[in-house]
Amino acid sequence: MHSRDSQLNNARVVNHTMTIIIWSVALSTMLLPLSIISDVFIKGLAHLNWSFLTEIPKNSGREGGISSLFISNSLILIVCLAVVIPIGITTALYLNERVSPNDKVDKWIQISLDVLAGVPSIIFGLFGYVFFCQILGLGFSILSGGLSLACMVLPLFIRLCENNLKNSPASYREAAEALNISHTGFIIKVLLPSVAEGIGAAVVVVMGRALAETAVLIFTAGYALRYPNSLFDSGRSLSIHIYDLAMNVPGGMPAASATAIVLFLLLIILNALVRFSCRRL
Amino acid sequence: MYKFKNIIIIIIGLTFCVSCNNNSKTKIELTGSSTVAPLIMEIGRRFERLNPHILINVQTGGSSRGINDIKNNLSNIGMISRELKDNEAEFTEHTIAWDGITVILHKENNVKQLSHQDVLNIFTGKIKNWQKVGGVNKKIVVINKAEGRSTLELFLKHFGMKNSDVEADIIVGDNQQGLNMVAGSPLSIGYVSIGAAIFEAENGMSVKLIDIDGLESKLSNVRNGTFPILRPLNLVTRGQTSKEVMEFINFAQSAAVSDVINQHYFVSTNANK
Amino acid sequence: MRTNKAVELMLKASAILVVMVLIFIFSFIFFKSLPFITDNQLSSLFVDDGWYPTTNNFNLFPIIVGSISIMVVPLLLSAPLGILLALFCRYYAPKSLAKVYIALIELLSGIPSVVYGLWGVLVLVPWIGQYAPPGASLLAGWIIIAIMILPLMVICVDNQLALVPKKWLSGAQALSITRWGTIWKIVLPSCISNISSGLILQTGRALGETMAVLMVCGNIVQIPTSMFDPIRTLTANIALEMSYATEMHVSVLFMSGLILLLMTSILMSLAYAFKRQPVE
Amino acid sequence: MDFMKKNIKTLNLQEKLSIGKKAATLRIENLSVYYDQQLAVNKVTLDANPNEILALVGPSGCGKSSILASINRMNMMIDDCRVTGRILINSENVLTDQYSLTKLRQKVGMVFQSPNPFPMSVKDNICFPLKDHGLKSKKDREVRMFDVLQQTGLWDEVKDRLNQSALKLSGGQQQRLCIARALALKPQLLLLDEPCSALDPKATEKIEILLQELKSTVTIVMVTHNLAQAKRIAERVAVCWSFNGSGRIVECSQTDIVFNRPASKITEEYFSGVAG
Repeated sequence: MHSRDSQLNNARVVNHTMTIIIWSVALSTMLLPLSIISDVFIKGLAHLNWSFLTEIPKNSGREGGISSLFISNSLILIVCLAVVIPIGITTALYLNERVSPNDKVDKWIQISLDVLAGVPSIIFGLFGYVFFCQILGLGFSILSGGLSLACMVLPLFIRLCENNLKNSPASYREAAEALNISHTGFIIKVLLPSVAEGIGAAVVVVMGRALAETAVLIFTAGYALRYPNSLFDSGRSLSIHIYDLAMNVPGGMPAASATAIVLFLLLIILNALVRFSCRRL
Repeated sequence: MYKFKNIIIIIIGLTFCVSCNNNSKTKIELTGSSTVAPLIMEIGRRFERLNPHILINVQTGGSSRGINDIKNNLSNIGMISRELKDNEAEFTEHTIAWDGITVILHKENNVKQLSHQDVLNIFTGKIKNWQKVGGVNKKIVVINKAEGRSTLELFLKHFGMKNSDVEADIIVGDNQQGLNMVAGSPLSIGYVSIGAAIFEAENGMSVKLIDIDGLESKLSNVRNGTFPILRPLNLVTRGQTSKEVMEFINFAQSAAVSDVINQHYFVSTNANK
Repeated sequence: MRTNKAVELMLKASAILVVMVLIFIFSFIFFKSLPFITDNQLSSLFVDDGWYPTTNNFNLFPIIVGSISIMVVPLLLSAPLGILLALFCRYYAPKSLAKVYIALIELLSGIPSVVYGLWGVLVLVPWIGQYAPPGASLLAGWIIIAIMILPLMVICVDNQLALVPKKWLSGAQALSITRWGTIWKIVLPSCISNISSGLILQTGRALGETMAVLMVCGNIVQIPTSMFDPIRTLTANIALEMSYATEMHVSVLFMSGLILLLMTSILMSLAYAFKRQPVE
Repeated sequence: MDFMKKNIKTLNLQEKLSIGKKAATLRIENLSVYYDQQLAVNKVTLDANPNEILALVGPSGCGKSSILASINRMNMMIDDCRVTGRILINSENVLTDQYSLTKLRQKVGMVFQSPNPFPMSVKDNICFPLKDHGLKSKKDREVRMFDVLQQTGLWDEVKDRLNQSALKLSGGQQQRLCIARALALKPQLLLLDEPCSALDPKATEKIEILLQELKSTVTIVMVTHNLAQAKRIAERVAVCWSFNGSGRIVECSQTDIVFNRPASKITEEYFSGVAG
């Protein structure tokens, strides 16, 4: 009997120590990234005031605000999402619903999507620079910036949507099959609503990736600081503003940190907004 | 599902109305060196206020991109921080300002000044310890610039070195990254545009400019041309240019913008005349 | 199910559009690097003495070694940490704390790499520089990449843990197996293969990191002998020189893009090898 | 709820009552089912008369669910499944390609083991399939919804929760909703795959009473492993047994014959465990 008891409390001891290890690791590893964020917050907070959000940048960004950048950045994001969401979801449906079951081709599509998701963003910048700016003649504009960004995040979005579609319960498909529901009706009324929350999360991930992107937009969307008055005008995104202030403009650090804080808050708000609206679908 | 649909309709409507009012303003596209871009952006803003019907779009990306974009006529004016090379004869250059290249050290580095030969030996690795040039007994950290940058070319030409001779510990891209790197390592030595260096030194960044052969690194020496390493900041065009483009170039060379040029710690051309 | 031709055509059309974009991008990279491939033999990538593009010596080998070495340690560092943090969120933290923790992790994964790079230059590099100048080094790259891919690792492991059937956990609880016993014996063995495939995919993303690496690694073209040696990765090389490159130099940079693609697909096939269907 | 009252008055009683055409007759002739070359059902012959409940009983793994799934070609969804033999509904063989899947699935409704309502409101769960099948007018759909909910005894329980999500209903209510959803398409044959195995006794009893009422309008084939249930509500019982991996029908006749004077020895042994 003795050995069994000791074996039992041995498991208890291991369990106890593991709990301590996991708790300490979880809290301590968060210290470093949080110290980075707080460092940025301290530097940027002094520079952050209401006028920072309402005025346009002055003296190449050192003073003034970033209001015009909100407009151009959101336009870039809208162009990107307007392309990525419809095409992403329909392609994910094509792959998941095995519309034309040709396994070899589908396998190759999935592999190339994964490889493309790993391609460094600077190559998408150059691709956009040559294809959208030169060949399609869109020049340095919000449109070519948004489209190149779309090419970059599309593979990631398709893979995320596909995983979500796979997790949709099989019982819905069985019921629809038995009731002889049309494939379109099944997709629109049953399949998509059941994975709406997952797709919402995918949209949030893609938006986060698009907002954090610098290399792509440098070559395509350009650097203009003023309000864009059409999609063919060049516009600067928040992350490029941070990059430019930090890398090219002497004395740009406080403004860069303030812009970084605004970008964080934007990420948090967008995250909550999309999650909330998809849950209520 | 219903709410989702009308959100999308609103967004599409918004983008459509924004994209269609492609107004009649003429646009001038400038691309090129990241040193010149901030200056031209400010000049462009002032020019737009005086000529509301013209839009000035400025993009950075480096001197060679400035040249390439004009070749593929993606832009009207190229910005380069160097003279035109001999194989770029098809372009015409218009100098708007002068900039010097100065050697910078960390603020606490007690070395006061260096000779031309000292700098050469440090960068080619012959001198490895600060003690040899009157500093503390520690290893020197050499910061060099990436291939293709005009600052690198001028620096090498002035000191008669080839890039392969330089034994660098860190290689940086833009000026600002060089400044940050020197400010971050007390034993480092690097070289950047004098304008950016003076601005940062005065705004509390722990960097200091060093005099070479007793010649002080300050703007007055750049202005009177005695500063050893000088480079023109050029606007470059190809073939005949439109009226608006010439208007902008003349404006950029005029005295009306010399305050902006001084604000960026460059030396405006008409000050020399 | 009754299929509707128009809708199927639409799905097929968008899939074809995506395939065209894929082909466009792959062929764009390939054609841009063609001048280099046809001009000198590929061996010059490894034979030339040093990387001095303006004088046409294109030895990329030290830079490739730089890219590989920058990726290995963060994988070994962030993978176990990622697993531990994901386990913490799912099995150890109370519900409210877990929600806040995951939200924080998602926020961290959204931070632009410029912010990490800046912190690196202003805080990390000087700190390392005190002990082993020059400061900007492979070690700095490891730390920055580890911090950047940790949130992604946690999210990917968390997704796998979500797939573990609930009935196994309640079964283990019924037999009053300790929490760690359940995790170690039941949860992890069932999804360890998918977790490792996910982790390798995330490392692929670290391979593509440009901005932060450019700022902290020193960008010296050399094969690192110690972790304090500065190195240059393929992505930093492209970012540093692409906008200043002329013809042949441009096509060599695209060649390095092609090499990056090759490395990513090797990682991808490694990840696919581990991937197994989750046990129902 | 007033719009419902308004519609009832305008509808003549007769039209409201006639739920679907005549109940179907089912005849299965030496049906064999192969899963990836593995024989699961071995030459089964079986028939179900109109307006009666046929119970398919037998131990798990004897292929009774495969037989049921072959009737409305549901096992077609499984990749490497092959079916031979004939299944005649109203003396038309449904296993041929000429017999369109649309026609088959309109004639044959199916209810699964665990309730699987769509992730929509209770009302949509019934109206959406009707709309999808082309029943254009909203009023007709609501009338038919009212009919089937009343018929399945759900109307009183859900009439003020029509727009709430169906997933919020109890297990028994969800299963009856699935039955109502199948009935809304006016099938002539209703297949149930162990409908009550996931439900509590009270909900099971409600379903059993409902099935007996439905006999008047539709033929029912039910797979169950609950022998007492088969004894209670089925007119005829088919006993299924597995012989080295493939299922065969051992006996099929009236309930009291099968339970009291079983012809085959296997049935006797299998039922001997039944407490009566």
